[in-house]
Amino acid sequence: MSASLMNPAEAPLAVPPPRRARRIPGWAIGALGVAGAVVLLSTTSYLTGVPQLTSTGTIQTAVRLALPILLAALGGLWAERAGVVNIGLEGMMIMGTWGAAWAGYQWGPWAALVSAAVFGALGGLLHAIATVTFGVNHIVSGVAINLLGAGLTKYLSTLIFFPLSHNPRESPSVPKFDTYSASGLSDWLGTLEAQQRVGLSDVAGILRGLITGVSPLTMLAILLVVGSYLVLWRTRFGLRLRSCGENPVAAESLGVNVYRYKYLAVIASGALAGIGGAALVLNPGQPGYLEGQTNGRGFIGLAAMIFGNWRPGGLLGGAALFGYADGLQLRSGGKTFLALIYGAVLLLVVIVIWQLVRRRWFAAAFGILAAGLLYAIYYSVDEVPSELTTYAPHLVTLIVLAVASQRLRMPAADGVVYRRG
Amino acid sequence: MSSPTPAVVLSGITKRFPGVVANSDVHLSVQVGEVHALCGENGAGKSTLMKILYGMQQPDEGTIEVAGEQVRFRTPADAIKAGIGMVHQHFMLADNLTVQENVVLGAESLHGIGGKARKRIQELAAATGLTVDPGVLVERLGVADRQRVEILKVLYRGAKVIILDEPTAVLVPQEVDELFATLRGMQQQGFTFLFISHKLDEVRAIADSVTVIRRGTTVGTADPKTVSSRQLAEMMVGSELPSPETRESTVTDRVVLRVENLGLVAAEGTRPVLDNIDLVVRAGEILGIAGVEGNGQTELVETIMGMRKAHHGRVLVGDRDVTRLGTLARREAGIGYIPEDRHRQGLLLTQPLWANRILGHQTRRPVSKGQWLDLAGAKQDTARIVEDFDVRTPSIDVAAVALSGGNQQKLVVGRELSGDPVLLIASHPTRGVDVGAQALIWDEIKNARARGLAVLLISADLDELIGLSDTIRVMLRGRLVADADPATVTPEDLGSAMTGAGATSTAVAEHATGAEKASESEGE
Amino acid sequence: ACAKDTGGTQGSGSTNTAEGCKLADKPPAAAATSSKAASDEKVDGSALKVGLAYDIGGRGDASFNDSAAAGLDKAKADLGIKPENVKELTAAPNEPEDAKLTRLRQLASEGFSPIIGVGFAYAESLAVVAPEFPNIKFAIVDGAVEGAANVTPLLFAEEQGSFLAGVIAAYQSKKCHVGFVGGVEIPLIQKFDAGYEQGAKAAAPDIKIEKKYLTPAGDFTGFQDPTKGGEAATGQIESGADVLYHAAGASGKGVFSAAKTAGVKAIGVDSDQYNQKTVEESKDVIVSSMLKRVDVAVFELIRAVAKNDLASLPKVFDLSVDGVGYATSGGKIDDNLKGVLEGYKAQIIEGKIKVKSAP
Amino acid sequence: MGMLRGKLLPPVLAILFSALLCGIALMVSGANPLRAFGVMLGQIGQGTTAVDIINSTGTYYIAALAVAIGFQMNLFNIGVEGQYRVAAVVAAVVGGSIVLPPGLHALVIILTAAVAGALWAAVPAILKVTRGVNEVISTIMMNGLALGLAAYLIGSDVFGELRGNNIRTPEIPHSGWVPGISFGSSGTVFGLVFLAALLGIGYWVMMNRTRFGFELRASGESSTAAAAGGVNAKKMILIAMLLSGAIAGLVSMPEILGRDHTYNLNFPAGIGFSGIAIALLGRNHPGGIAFGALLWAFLDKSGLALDNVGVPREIVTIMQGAIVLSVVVAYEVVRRFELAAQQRQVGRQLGTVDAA
Ligand SMILES: Nc1ncnc2c1ncn2[C@@H]1O[C@H](COP(=O)(O)OP(=O)(O)OP(=O)(O)O)[C@@H](O)[C@H]1O
Ligand SMILES: Nc1ncnc2c1ncn2[C@@H]1O[C@H](COP(=O)(O)OP(=O)(O)OP(=O)(O)O)[C@@H](O)[C@H]1O
Ligand SMILES: [Mg+2]
Ligand SMILES: [Mg+2]
Repeated sequence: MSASLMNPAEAPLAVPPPRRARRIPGWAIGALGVAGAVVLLSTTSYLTGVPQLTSTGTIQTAVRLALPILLAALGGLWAERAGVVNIGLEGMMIMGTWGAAWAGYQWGPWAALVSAAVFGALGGLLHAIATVTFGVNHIVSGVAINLLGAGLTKYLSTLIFFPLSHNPRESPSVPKFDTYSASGLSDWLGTLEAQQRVGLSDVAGILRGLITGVSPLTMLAILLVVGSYLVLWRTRFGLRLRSCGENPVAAESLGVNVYRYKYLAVIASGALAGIGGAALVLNPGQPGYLEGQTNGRGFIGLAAMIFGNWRPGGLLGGAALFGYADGLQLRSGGKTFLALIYGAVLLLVVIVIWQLVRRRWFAAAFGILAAGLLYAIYYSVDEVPSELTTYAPHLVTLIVLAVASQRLRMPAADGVVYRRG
Repeated sequence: MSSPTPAVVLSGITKRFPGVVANSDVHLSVQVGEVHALCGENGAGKSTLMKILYGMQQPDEGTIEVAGEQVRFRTPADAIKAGIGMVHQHFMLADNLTVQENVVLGAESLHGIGGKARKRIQELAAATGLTVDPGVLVERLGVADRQRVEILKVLYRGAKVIILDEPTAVLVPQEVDELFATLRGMQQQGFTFLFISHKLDEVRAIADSVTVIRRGTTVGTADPKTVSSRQLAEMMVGSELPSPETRESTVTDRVVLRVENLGLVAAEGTRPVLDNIDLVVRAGEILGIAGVEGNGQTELVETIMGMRKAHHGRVLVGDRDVTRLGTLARREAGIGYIPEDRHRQGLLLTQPLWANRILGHQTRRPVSKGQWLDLAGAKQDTARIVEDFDVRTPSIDVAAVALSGGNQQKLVVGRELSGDPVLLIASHPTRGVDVGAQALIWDEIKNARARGLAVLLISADLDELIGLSDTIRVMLRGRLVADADPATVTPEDLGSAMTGAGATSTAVAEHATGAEKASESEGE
Repeated sequence: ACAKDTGGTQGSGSTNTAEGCKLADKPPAAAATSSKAASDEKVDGSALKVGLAYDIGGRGDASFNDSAAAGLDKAKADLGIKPENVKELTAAPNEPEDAKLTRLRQLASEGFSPIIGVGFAYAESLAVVAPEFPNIKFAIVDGAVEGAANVTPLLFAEEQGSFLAGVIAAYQSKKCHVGFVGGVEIPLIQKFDAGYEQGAKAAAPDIKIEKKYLTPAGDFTGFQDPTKGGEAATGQIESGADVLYHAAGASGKGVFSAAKTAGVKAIGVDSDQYNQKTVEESKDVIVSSMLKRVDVAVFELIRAVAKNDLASLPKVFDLSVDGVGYATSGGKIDDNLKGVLEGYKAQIIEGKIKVKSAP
Repeated sequence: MGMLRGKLLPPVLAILFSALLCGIALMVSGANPLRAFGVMLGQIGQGTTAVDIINSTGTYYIAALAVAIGFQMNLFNIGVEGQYRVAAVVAAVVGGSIVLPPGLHALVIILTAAVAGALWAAVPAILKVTRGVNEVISTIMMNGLALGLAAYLIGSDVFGELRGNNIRTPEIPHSGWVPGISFGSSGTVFGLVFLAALLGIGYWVMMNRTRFGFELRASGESSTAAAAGGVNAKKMILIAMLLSGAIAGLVSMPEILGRDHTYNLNFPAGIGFSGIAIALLGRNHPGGIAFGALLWAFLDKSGLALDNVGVPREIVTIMQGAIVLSVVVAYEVVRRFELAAQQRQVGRQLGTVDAA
């Protein structure tokens, strides 16, 4: 999928003037983005009078829903940074849910986590064998693994879970992690949030959502994001791994064992997707494994990763956006969602002003049109139909990709089958 | 001859690929501290031999000795440990990584990947004169800088024996001189070089000894001080040398291609890639464009072919304005196109030869009728090309990938000269093609010119350019900055003009306007 | 400052001081109950070959398939049906229509009669297969097939049962604010929704009701996603609802768990979920369940076939025949509330209250 | 001969390998694999299974063709799933609300489905061409949105009507039905199965005999070479995607016009994903795809019989996954082998290799 996506006309400039990498560091852009999002949400919340936009509960929901997506996306990151497209994340995630349930009901949540990682890694191993050793097209292998993952877990469930749960589609229930809160701070933020002060309460709500009722799984996921960044960008292992995704021939010529790094990366990718599956099983509210439980989250994870420009911070943002949009529609349905449309109008207005400043008339006109349309919707309906809100995360992803796709940069050799020699 | 222990001794190396014996019983001995050149036609097996020495490929037979000890390299890592480094024929750099990352990759255990590594790179750069900013992304570098990075990579690993596989192919003479100066300096410091080049003058200029390979075997060694280029070439080929010389002019005054004020911008707000290009090619004329790679030649060709959209300006074929037409329509208007990279742009590698004949002609007879393909016609015409252009292939049903590079290129040339084109755009038509095929391609281009074909020739091979062209224009930073007369110009003059060093000879006439603009743009 | 949440006194829902709804007048006490005619008469079913075609989930789904299975098991025990004369087949998720056709034909050609299609999904396929086998008795749970005389519909008045669930919710709510989580927005689930709302409003006219369907019609993942069920429930709880009723299949587990975490109450559906193993951990929040007695319907059908008296089956299994009802396991329904429920039940049976079947 | 072997060997090997794998899995779980496979084969002769297999083959075949058109130019249309759903709803709604003479009515419905499918595919196509959005992601997102759109369209206040506990679009009148070939108690083969066959022939002709097919394959083989050869990549993406969507739109037509005459809640899902697997299995070749679709349908339908012998039916899904994975591996291995053989042959005939 890589080469065919490139448009020859969009190939980079012949000889761009040598310039230092970037003036603004990535973390600053991230922080700026987060701050912007908070300002936007609290303004919207204030103008529409819908406090749910920034309430503790919404944020907690967003975190819980984002978690499996985040982990899947992280899995995608590892594979694709090493040059292997992993559309089999869904299948590996399914393997993970099964593994988590199988170990979890017997030995508890930590065992579930480990087992999920192992099961996911097995899926990754299979993908690696097919794509790295046999040079099979990555998408093709991924599709096959999705099929296999679903089939295998169904079969195993019938064999192993059925006698215990009397249901071939379900595992016995799995014990969960305890959750933790920074209690003093959380309470203080709670009072602040309850005062409904403009801006302040919104920030308090968001912060409180992030520090209240936190599962070790969430902490683990955050650690994995940070850890992935450090490993991939700050260690020799990571450098070698990334070089396999950028130019495997060069890497090989420098003594990097490309096959080995690809194997490791794809296996790690599977393990992360597996943990994503475990996050579903160990989520409060889930008794355990349930057939069809992943429900496309692996694919969404892949989208979040692309959305995040193949970077840990970016995919965190992608997963958060998806979790937030989904959480909002699940929790409070069409009315609150309408507020989000209002927020989109605000955002568009800002973008339009920016485009006007940069004298991009066409983009500005387009923005005005879109803003007008959205505002008309906001004005004319009092509840967004549920058929639309349910798939709002999909729509949001599509729109954001349409806007941002051209800024994205995938690893140069991503999806390209590499043969040694 | 060998008083001290040689740095490297290869003996009896044989390497077979499916269908080819790349090396058979090759012997090579390299002394410490010398620059040892390796010469041979395309496909003679030079790169393969070097890859074997570098551990990238395993020999089927034969032994390798480094500093007197027999070794077996299973991977490049083994070779690196033994002090061997290789700069490949094609750049082996990851564009999206920084110079530093590219250099330390695979050798992280030496100085880590952080500040210490950076310091070491800067030390090395200072010691050898290979200065380049370690923090910059490689994609932002030009070819010469990339070459430096490649050499730095090798040095960083502590290599004492350095293989340079056609390092000069993409450099202009001045850059070649710089490189050679660097090499000589390093030679003083005790480095040993294995140097591959098709440019025999260069070989004679830099090498201390020369080994010639033909059809996979060593045919002998020569002393570069005494041997002439012609003698060397004849050793390589085993016969007389062809030359690209064409003197008698066939230029008419019928304009076939007219490019007016053509501009191309890669992205809004950036420096234009092509700036106010004006040129005219007449029937029977070969117009050569000289320029350092990356100065817009590729973009110029692709804009004329309609693969890129011009920002402003016009392209006319005959009297017809084709500026708004797509590539196919331009081809139908009578443009033939030999792309610079036959593997990427010229051929459908896994398709049979006759399917490759259709590519680019899919709307025209004899390979199609309206919306339908005419397979019989395509096969028949492919057979004609194979015959006329001496494409060595067992049948027209084999996949293009099974042919050798020279034969692939002959097929492409034959295809592009089919269907009576009025204009041929030839981008590096003989790049990486051996002397035999090269001669045939030159002949075909000359014949077509004699029949009234207009040719726009882009080449990095200045001898080819000077030999074939009726007119030469020099391209620099997206502009045509100078004209040269092929009858009088020397490669060195052309090189100066190409690098913007200023004309040193009357044969190169700079455009006042162009030079002005060029200096303006420096201020931006 | 970081504390384990379970150790402390959590439960944001229980901190309110509200004293519940302003309730409507109680309905008159029900007359002495005389719900079912005693059917002690011995029926022999040993000659029957019974085939069951389950919907997705099959035996063990802890939901209506399981309930149907229970009815079959009871028939085996009470009517003497031989185990080798029983065949149960299950649908796969997202299967094409002809898989259902094949399943039914297979049962029919092997001579099973009655053959019961469990779930409305069998309606279309029965419409095709039943006419092909005019001598075989078919039945369909939750559906009806027009024009096929040999298909007995086993329909339920879910809205009536849900009405009582609504009453229970209104009486149990402290904040006079309740919630409903539906799995997929299809007519069947809308019946639960409609009855629940009407019941809650009847018991407490001022009550506020939160509603959420997890997915729209056609996307059946809404029955399979406890995570989403839990989050939807949490949202409703944080909006103020303190009694939640669900009709969301497996997603309902998430609803219970969310209720448990927040310390509010929940009402189960279809079977007596208080006694269900898969939701054991949160059973203490389940105050009641709306019972949909698929088991009764299946048993009664088999019995009627054995007696060769299909006409005796009720048109709709409603409150009057105890086809729907409520569960009292767990002891959260006190005698007062029980009296109220029986009162409403009597009114519905008498027809004084008409329960809507669509919102 | 060698060509034929290269085409037939891999799938045969893959099927044998997968059967072996599943046999082992069955043995581990205590079942008798031979008995299981025997039951599956025996099922073909039972009841309507044979006819069902043919009907399913038709449906799968159309879905796989839709996928294959995209695959030919490395365009991954994961969105067949959503395209056929949207097309089915729209076609059912249109078919149920217009009155036309027989034949023409059905034709209009079929065309509507094709257009609806193409329009749904146009969104990712346009996004890719104008904004460079990766089609894998956008089509996956479109699949979700298709569910929403379908749900909206069959809402009872839009086009849907209630029928018991089901919702469906208004029934298509008789004039819009496409009769099938009845085999009495063995079932009825949908008339539109022949549409699938026609599409297959059309596909073959298009790929091998037309300019468009050539350009499509050229784009798939090397987008850069195609561009230099005058193939407009954007146009190709757009056309290929629209064509793929149009064919995807036809996926459910045999069933809707031949049996259901309406779109309802029982609408089958997942055919698009099966289509991907089958296209891979058949190497995008119309004959190969036919074989793959038949195999898939056989596994699906006769797998139902596994319930009878107490073997978990899910083994069939494992088998399908294993077949796809092993078939692509086998193709890859054979392809490399053949390429090397060809290079060797060239070398031998040109005398560049010593007789050694
Ligand atoms: N990996 C390979 N597989 C098969 N054949 C190969 C492979 N690499 C090289 N060859 C063949 O081996 C022969 C020698 O190739 P090699 O690249 O060593 O030539 P060379 O002398 O470096 O030529 P050039 O001047 O073009 O660089 C050629 O005929 C080539 O076709
Ligand atoms: N990895 C490979 N696998 C198979 N064949 C290869 C490989 N690499 C090169 N070849 C073969 O080597 C020949 C040319 O390879 P090379 O990379 O040297 O290209 P070239 O420089 O264009 O050709 P040449 O040097 O022969 O003019 C081709 O015939 C090609 O089939
Ligand atoms: Mg070479
Ligand atoms: Mg070469």
